[in-house]
Order: sequence, then C-alpha cells, then structure tokens
Amino acid sequence: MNSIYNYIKDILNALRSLWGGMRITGKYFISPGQIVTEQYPENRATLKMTDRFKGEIIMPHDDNNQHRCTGCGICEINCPNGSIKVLTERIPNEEGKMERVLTQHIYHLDMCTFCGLCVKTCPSAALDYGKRFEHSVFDRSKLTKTLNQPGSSLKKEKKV
Amino acid sequence: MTMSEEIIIKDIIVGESEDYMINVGPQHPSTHGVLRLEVCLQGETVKYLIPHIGYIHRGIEKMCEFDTYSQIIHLTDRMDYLSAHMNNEAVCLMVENALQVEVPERVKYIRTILDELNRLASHQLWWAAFGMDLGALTTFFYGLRDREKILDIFEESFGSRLLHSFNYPGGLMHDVHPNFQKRTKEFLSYFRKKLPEYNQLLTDNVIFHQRSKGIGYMSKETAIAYGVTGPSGRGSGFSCDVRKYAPYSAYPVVKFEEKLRTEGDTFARYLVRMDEMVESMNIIEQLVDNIPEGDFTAKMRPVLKLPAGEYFQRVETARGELAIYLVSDGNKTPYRMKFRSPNFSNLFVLNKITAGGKIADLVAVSGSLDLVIPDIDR
Amino acid sequence: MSKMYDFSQLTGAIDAYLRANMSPGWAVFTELVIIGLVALLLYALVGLFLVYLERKVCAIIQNRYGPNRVGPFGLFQTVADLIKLLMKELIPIARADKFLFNLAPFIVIIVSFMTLAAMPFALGLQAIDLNIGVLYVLAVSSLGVVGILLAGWSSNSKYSLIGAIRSGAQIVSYELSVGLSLLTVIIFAGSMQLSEIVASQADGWWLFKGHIPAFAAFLIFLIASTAEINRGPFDLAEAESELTAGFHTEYSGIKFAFFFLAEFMNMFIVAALGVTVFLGGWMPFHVGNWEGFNQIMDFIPPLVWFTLKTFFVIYLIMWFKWTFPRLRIDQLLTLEWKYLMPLCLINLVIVAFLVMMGWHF
Amino acid sequence: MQREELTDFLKTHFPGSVVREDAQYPELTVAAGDLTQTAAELKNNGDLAFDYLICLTAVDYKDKFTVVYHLESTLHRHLLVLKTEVPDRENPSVDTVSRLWPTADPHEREVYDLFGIRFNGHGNLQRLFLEEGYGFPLRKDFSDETRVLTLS
Repeated sequence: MNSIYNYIKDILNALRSLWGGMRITGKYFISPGQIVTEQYPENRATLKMTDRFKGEIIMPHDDNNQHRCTGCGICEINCPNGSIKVLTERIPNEEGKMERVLTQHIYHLDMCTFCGLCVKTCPSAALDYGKRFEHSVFDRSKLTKTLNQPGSSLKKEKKV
Repeated sequence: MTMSEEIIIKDIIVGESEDYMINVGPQHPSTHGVLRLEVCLQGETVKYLIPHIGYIHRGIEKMCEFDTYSQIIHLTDRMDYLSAHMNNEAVCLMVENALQVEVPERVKYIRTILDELNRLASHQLWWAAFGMDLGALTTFFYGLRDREKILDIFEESFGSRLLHSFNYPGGLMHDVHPNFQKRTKEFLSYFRKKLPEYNQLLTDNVIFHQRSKGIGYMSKETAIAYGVTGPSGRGSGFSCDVRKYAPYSAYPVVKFEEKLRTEGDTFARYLVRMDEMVESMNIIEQLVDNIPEGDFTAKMRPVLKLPAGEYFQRVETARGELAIYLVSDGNKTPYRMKFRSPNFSNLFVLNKITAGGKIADLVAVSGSLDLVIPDIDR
Repeated sequence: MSKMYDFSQLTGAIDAYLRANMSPGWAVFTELVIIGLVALLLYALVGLFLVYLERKVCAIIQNRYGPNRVGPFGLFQTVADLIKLLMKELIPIARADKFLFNLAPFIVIIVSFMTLAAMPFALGLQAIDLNIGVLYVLAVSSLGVVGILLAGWSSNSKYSLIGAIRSGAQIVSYELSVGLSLLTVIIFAGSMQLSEIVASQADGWWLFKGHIPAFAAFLIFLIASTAEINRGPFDLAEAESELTAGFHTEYSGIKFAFFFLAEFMNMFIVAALGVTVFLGGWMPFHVGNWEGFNQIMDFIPPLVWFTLKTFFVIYLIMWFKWTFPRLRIDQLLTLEWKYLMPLCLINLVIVAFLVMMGWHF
Repeated sequence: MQREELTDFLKTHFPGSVVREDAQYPELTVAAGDLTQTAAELKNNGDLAFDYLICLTAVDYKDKFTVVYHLESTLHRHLLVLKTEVPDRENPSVDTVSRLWPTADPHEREVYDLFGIRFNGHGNLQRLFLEEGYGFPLRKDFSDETRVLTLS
C-alpha cells in the first residue's frame, strides 16, 4: 500500500514541479515587455557606447589638427603584439636643434588585442580609445591605420 | 592503475576492436569548444572515452617567455575567458608578491568585487549552457540575459566586456567608473529576484533531477587524486577553495562559506555552483559599500624585473584552482611560466566518472564540470 | 447544432456539378485531385505557419523578438527559409544507401500527409469519413517511424543511427499510450468514427463530461503524443546536444526541409486529433444553460473553432518543449512503461465501469 | 604541519635529498632514481599525506631539466615542492608518478609534449597538444623559423 501511495505521490510531485517551470516560461510568454533584444542596425541612432569603450585606438587631434604624440615609441615597445609602429624623422626646429617628429603612427587594428598598455603607458597621453566598433572590412590591409592625420603637427604645450 | 591503463589502449592502437566509436567533437554542440572526445559505445552506454585536446593550443606559456609581466596579463585573459579577471589577478598577485609591493586597500576591495562579479557571470553562463546541454533551451537565454547586466557593468568600467585586462601589476589599469558601486548594487537586487526563477525552472524540475541525481558520481578520493578543483571538486566534498586556504586580496576580511556537498554527483556539482552564486552576492554586498578611498595603483617601476627565483601563486577562478609557477632569472621577461589551469585537470576525470553511463549522461557530466576549452589547451 | 456552416452543401454542389459534366469515374478523379490540391495547400500553409509560430513562441518565452525582419512581424521568414532550403545544395553522402536515403524524407512526409485525410476540420469538411477513423490515424501516423529508421540507417552516420534507433524505441512504446488514452473516449462515444466522436460532443466536450478519467486521458495523450512526434522534452531522436541533429544529421536542403515540415505537421495532426477526440472538434464552446452565450458561440464558424483549439493544443506542446530538459532514453521508456501505461490501463477500467453504470453525462 | 616541522621531518626522512628552506615553499630535490620511492613515501606517510598534486611541470635550465611537482596535503594543508633533475638532454627520462596521483597522467603527457622528457612506465605517452615530430617548443634551444614569428 505504501508503495502505491509513494507512486502516486511521485506523480503528483512531478506534475507540481513541472507546473512550476511552466509558470516561469508562461509568465514570460504573457509579458512581452520583458524582451531584452537590442535591434542593432535600427537602434544605431540611439546606441551609445560607454565612455570607456575600447573600440579602437585613436589619436585625438584638436581643431588646429594638432596631436600630442612626440614619437617616443613607448607604445611600440609596450605593445605585446607588435601592432604599433611609430615612424619618426629628425628635423631641425626653430632654434636649430634636431628634433624628433612623428611622421606616421601606424596601428594594425587586426593584431590589436585591446590590452590597453599603449594608452596606459603613453607619457604624453596622446592615445585614446575610439568608440567606433563597426570594423568589418573585406580587405585586411584596410585595418592597418595611420593614426596621425595628414599634415598634423605636435601640440606644443607650455612647460609647467 | 593509471588513467590511461583504465582505457584499454591496445585495442585502440591496433584498431582491431569491434567497439562502436563515435567522435563527440571537435565541432559538437555539447563540448562548448573544440574538444574531441573519442567515445566508445555499447548501445547507448559509454564504455570509455578518450579526450583529444590541442585544437586551440596557442603556446601561451611559450609566448610568456618573450613578454614582460605587464604584457602577460592580456594573454591570461585568453585562457579561461570566463574568469578573465581572476586570471589577470593571479599574474598581478604573483608580481606584487615577488616585488613585495603592498597594493592599496582600495585595489584589494575592487579586485575582490570584480572577482566575484566575474564568478557570477561565469556561473550564469554555465547555468545557461548546462540547461541547454540537458535540452532546456530556455535557460540559455535567461542565463545570458542576466549575465549581460554584469557585462554592462564591466563595459562601463573597463571598456570591454569579456577580455578586460583590467588588472595591472601593482593595482588596476585605471579607477573604476563612478557609477560602479551603484550599478553593482542595482544588479544584486535584480539578480536576487531572478535567482529563484532559476531554481523554479531547473533546480526543482523533476526531469532535471532524473537527469542529474546520481549521475557521474565522483568520490572525494577521486576528486583529490585527479586534482578536480573548484565547484566540481567541492561537489564531491573536496575542500579546495583557495580563497579559504590561501586568501588573497580582500578575502581575509570578508565572511563567506565554502560550499561543500558530499554527494559527488552532477546534481551536487550543480547545487554547489548555485550556492556559490548566492555566496558571491553576499561577498559583494559586504564589500561594495565599504570600498576605501585611495589610489587605484601602487607605485611601480615602469620596467618590472622580478628577482631571480621561483614563485607560485594560486587563485580560485570560477572553475577551480589556477596556479602559476614562475621561474625568474631576474630579467624583465619570465624564464619559465607554467599555468596550472583548472580545466586541464578537470577534463581528464571525465572518463572515470562517465564510463558506464549513457551518452546523455556524458553530456550532463561534461556540462557539470563546466569545461572551458581554451583553458585546457592554453 | 445549427446547420449554418455546413460544408456538405458546398461539397455536394461541387460533386453534383462535376457529375453533371463528366462521367462518374472522371468526376471522382477530379474530386480527388481537388482534395489533394487543397490538402497540399493546407499542408504547406500550416507547416510554414507552424514553423513561424514555434519560433515566435519560443522567442517570446526567451525574452526575444523572434523573426521580425522578413515581412510584417517576420511572417514571411519561413517562406524565405523555404526558398533558401530549396536552393541549397543536396550534399551527397559517401557510402550512403542512395535509394533509401532519398526515399526516407518522402515516407515521412507522405505519412503525415495521409493522416490529414481523416481529420474532420468542420462539419462536412472531411476527406474520408472512415468508420475506424481513430484507428486509421493511429496506424498511419506510426508509419512515420519507418522513414526515420530508414533515414538513420541509410545515412551511414553513427549519430543518425543512434537517433533513429532511439526514435524507433520511443515511438513503438508511446504508440500504446496514445492508443489507450484515445480508447477512453472511444468507450465514452461508442464509436471509432471521428465524425461520430465529434457529434457525440455536441452537448459538451469529453474533457468536461468525461469526469476525471477523461482529463487524465487527455493529459496522458498530450504527453504521449508529444513523445510520439519526437518533440519537446522527448526529442531524443534529434537531441542536438547529444547527437548533433539525430536522424537527419546528414540531410541538407529540401530533404531536410521535408523532415522539418513533417515534424511540424505531425504536431498539427496530433493536436487536431486531440482536439477532435477530447475538445469537441469543431464544436463551439457551450456552457450549460446559458442560451444567449451559446448562440453567440454558434455564430463563430466551426472551422475557426477547430483552428483555435488546435493552435491552443499546439501552444501547449510548444510550451512543454521550451520549458523542460530532455529525458534520457531509459527514463523515457520508464515513463512510458511504468507510469503512463499502467495509468492508462487503470483509467480505461474506470471509464469502462463508468460507462457500464451509465454515470457519464 | 608547520613549515619548520615539515622541513625537519623531510630532512630526517630523506637524508639523501636536498631540502631548501629559503624558498616560498619547502623544497625537496631528489635524484631521479629515488623519485618513485620518495613520492610514494610523501603520499603514503600519514604525517605528510601529500595526496593532491597541484601542478606538475618542467623547467629547462639549459644544462639540465628540472621536473617540478607541487604537492599539497588536503589533510594537513601544507605544501611542498618536489623537484628532480634530469641532466640528460638527448634522452631525458624520469619515472612516472601517475600511479600515485592519476592527475599526473595528463600533466606528464603535457611535459613530454612540450619538453620531450619521457616518463618511464607511463601508460600512454603520446603528444597531447602538438602533432608528432613537431619538436619540443618549451626547450630553450627550440626554434621554428617557419611557424614561430618573432615580432620586431
């Protein structure tokens, strides 16, 4: 008799536990307001990345097309993947001294792992993270970027 | 008898056996990555299985020999990508201990909170995927939905969601976002409401009980002998929580329990993880309001050179004990760096605990071990 | 029951028209062609809509939108999928049994097509009103397993074979419970003719007037038929986390689509059968002596009633699928032989007793 | 067991071996020939009870290989580093400990895979990550011009 009682109890408990699960899914079925999907290409206008989002590495330029990179190459040394190449040349400045000037800051986005060491170690804070994240291209060579804009120059800051 | 001898290797090498072999993987929905299990079946019953790994061996240990200590951090992200923060922390702790740097209290607190958030995120993903392994596809979306909230917190503070090389020897890359505390608390109150749903949907389900109770039994002795750590080992009663036995960061100051179960089956491993989620929330709650003010990093030299010698650092990741063994010769790059990854040891117990079960049990058991394949291959 | 929406007038008119214009043989042939075309159209529409519905239901359960790009609310998503599947390459499997491999999807789809014939969709809207309609549906629908077994065997894939063998064991077992649970209502109704069973529910559905046994039988029917169509928590034959895709692992393109469509049509047929037997078929919902309410209900055409009820049962089956974990093969058989079967038999005895004593309405 | 106790115990129990005390954890260096015996003693002696092999690895010191075992006792919660040195570079071999700690099985395969150290008595000493004939990448003299890129 006891086994029959247990048998029936098993069935009822099983049904109850199943109903418990169905209550959860049923609850979500009747509350479509809980949908969390982001409709990506449509919500482009409202999609805002967080302040610190690491989309790519950029070199901020001001209105006078001036950046802050002195071409010291610390970012290049620190990059674990060799995705940064700093090309400089020495040209004389107004005072006649030879000075190192950045010609090209080459950045390989395809090799970058976003470890953030270049941004962290840059002594003149010339690099920053860009918010752009749509990087798909058909040609890998397009991912090799020159960060300094053509014709840009070094922003001379007053020595404090 | 060694593990390999339990499998009758001769049969396989000679290739004359009449066994019905199937390959589970390298591309298979239940292996969660490129792992190949060569499974020998007798009907539906698994006679034995042989794991084949190395499909995504990237030679991280070799790469470490060419990288400076700060560069190594981003490589450890890519081992167990679901416990990225803990992996980072292991390297940082090792460097800090070797250089005898005292990191600020604030860093310790933040690191601990992030550890636990990361553990929560990892366990949520595990729960999601475990349900899916057992055929309850809806759990996958509920788990990911809630994990997304943690990833949003991460994204706000670190700029990246999964592989956030946020630790830096001596502290953190930069300070956490001003919203960090508020959002963490919001998440906790949100997830405390959602966790009962997890239980109602899966934990209390009678089919789930049937599928997990008594399946994949692993005794405490087996767990210790095979080095199965983390929640998988604790489900067998193997008390192996590094946070308890070798506390680091802010773990000495928080009160928490090491969740142990003695049943040793899939259900016990499941429950340990579910309990750990609650425990993680408790730990975060203790810390999140008390983050001390201060610097986010200790003063470190720009080029880190560890004194010659050997160092060993253990941390508890979401999957078990990650140990780093480092031999330094005084240079700025390590001489030899060995990662003892938890999944590597956890994987090889699979044959022991699944042999004799059904194919469906194999899926359930490997799901309950919560394997992350890049961590195995390194 | 009002004869307001009697389809036999329409079918009778068509029949009379055809017979007036051609010889009886040709008339029958033309009628068969018309029936075939209508059924094919129904098949395609219902199949495609069910795929859409399933994706939408599971999406909403899972806090997603589901298909929403192709057409309004993504309604044409499945049409687009079908076009894609039609254009896809049929991958030839090395060392597969070509003939059986190609035959299997057709067997599966033909079987599910054949069951449609006996379904009473509305008053007078039934292709053949067999006097053993229930038996016919049961017999034909269980033939589908032959196709699945052939698919598993001929694919020359281990996953497929395991899936097929699982499916065989499963369908053979659960066929019993489906039959026995239907038998309770057959005892109540005293007929195996589907139109008779529907007609016997004019004053109340068997689910309501059959006391608890009918309810239990309905529950068992739901569970067992879900298992029989390889769905929900019983989808062991194609358990994707274990067997990648089970018996149709090696199929691609339109052959895969056949399996896929057949699965959904089987769901429709099972739901329709359940509705016909337990939920009054196309009979409107009536409540006791509420004459006004009952008359309003009568105004809703039977076809709508039938569709609504069927989709309700289909929703139930989907709800199961998206909530529960999958059973293991031995547990699946335990459930059948240790729980559903004995319960069915006990249930049957109780029903027989009830009917003998005349205690039902 | 406390650290001092442990080192004293080791010194008295393994007189032929070198015990180093100034490292992070007590270190015991044994000759390759004594390894199996020492390991068995470490595991089976009730006062030591090193039942949990955390980590097994090797280091290439150019003139020799050192196989390193990190052992912990789950009973006493003490940790020990067991080391054995393999001077032979051409055909290095150590005895297996996979009979004592089954977890050593995959770890030894890994060491074989990456260092080429053979473990005598191991049941299934095959490459684990890499294919046959790849070479042993964690050796310091390893070079692979075609597949290993060095970043300038």
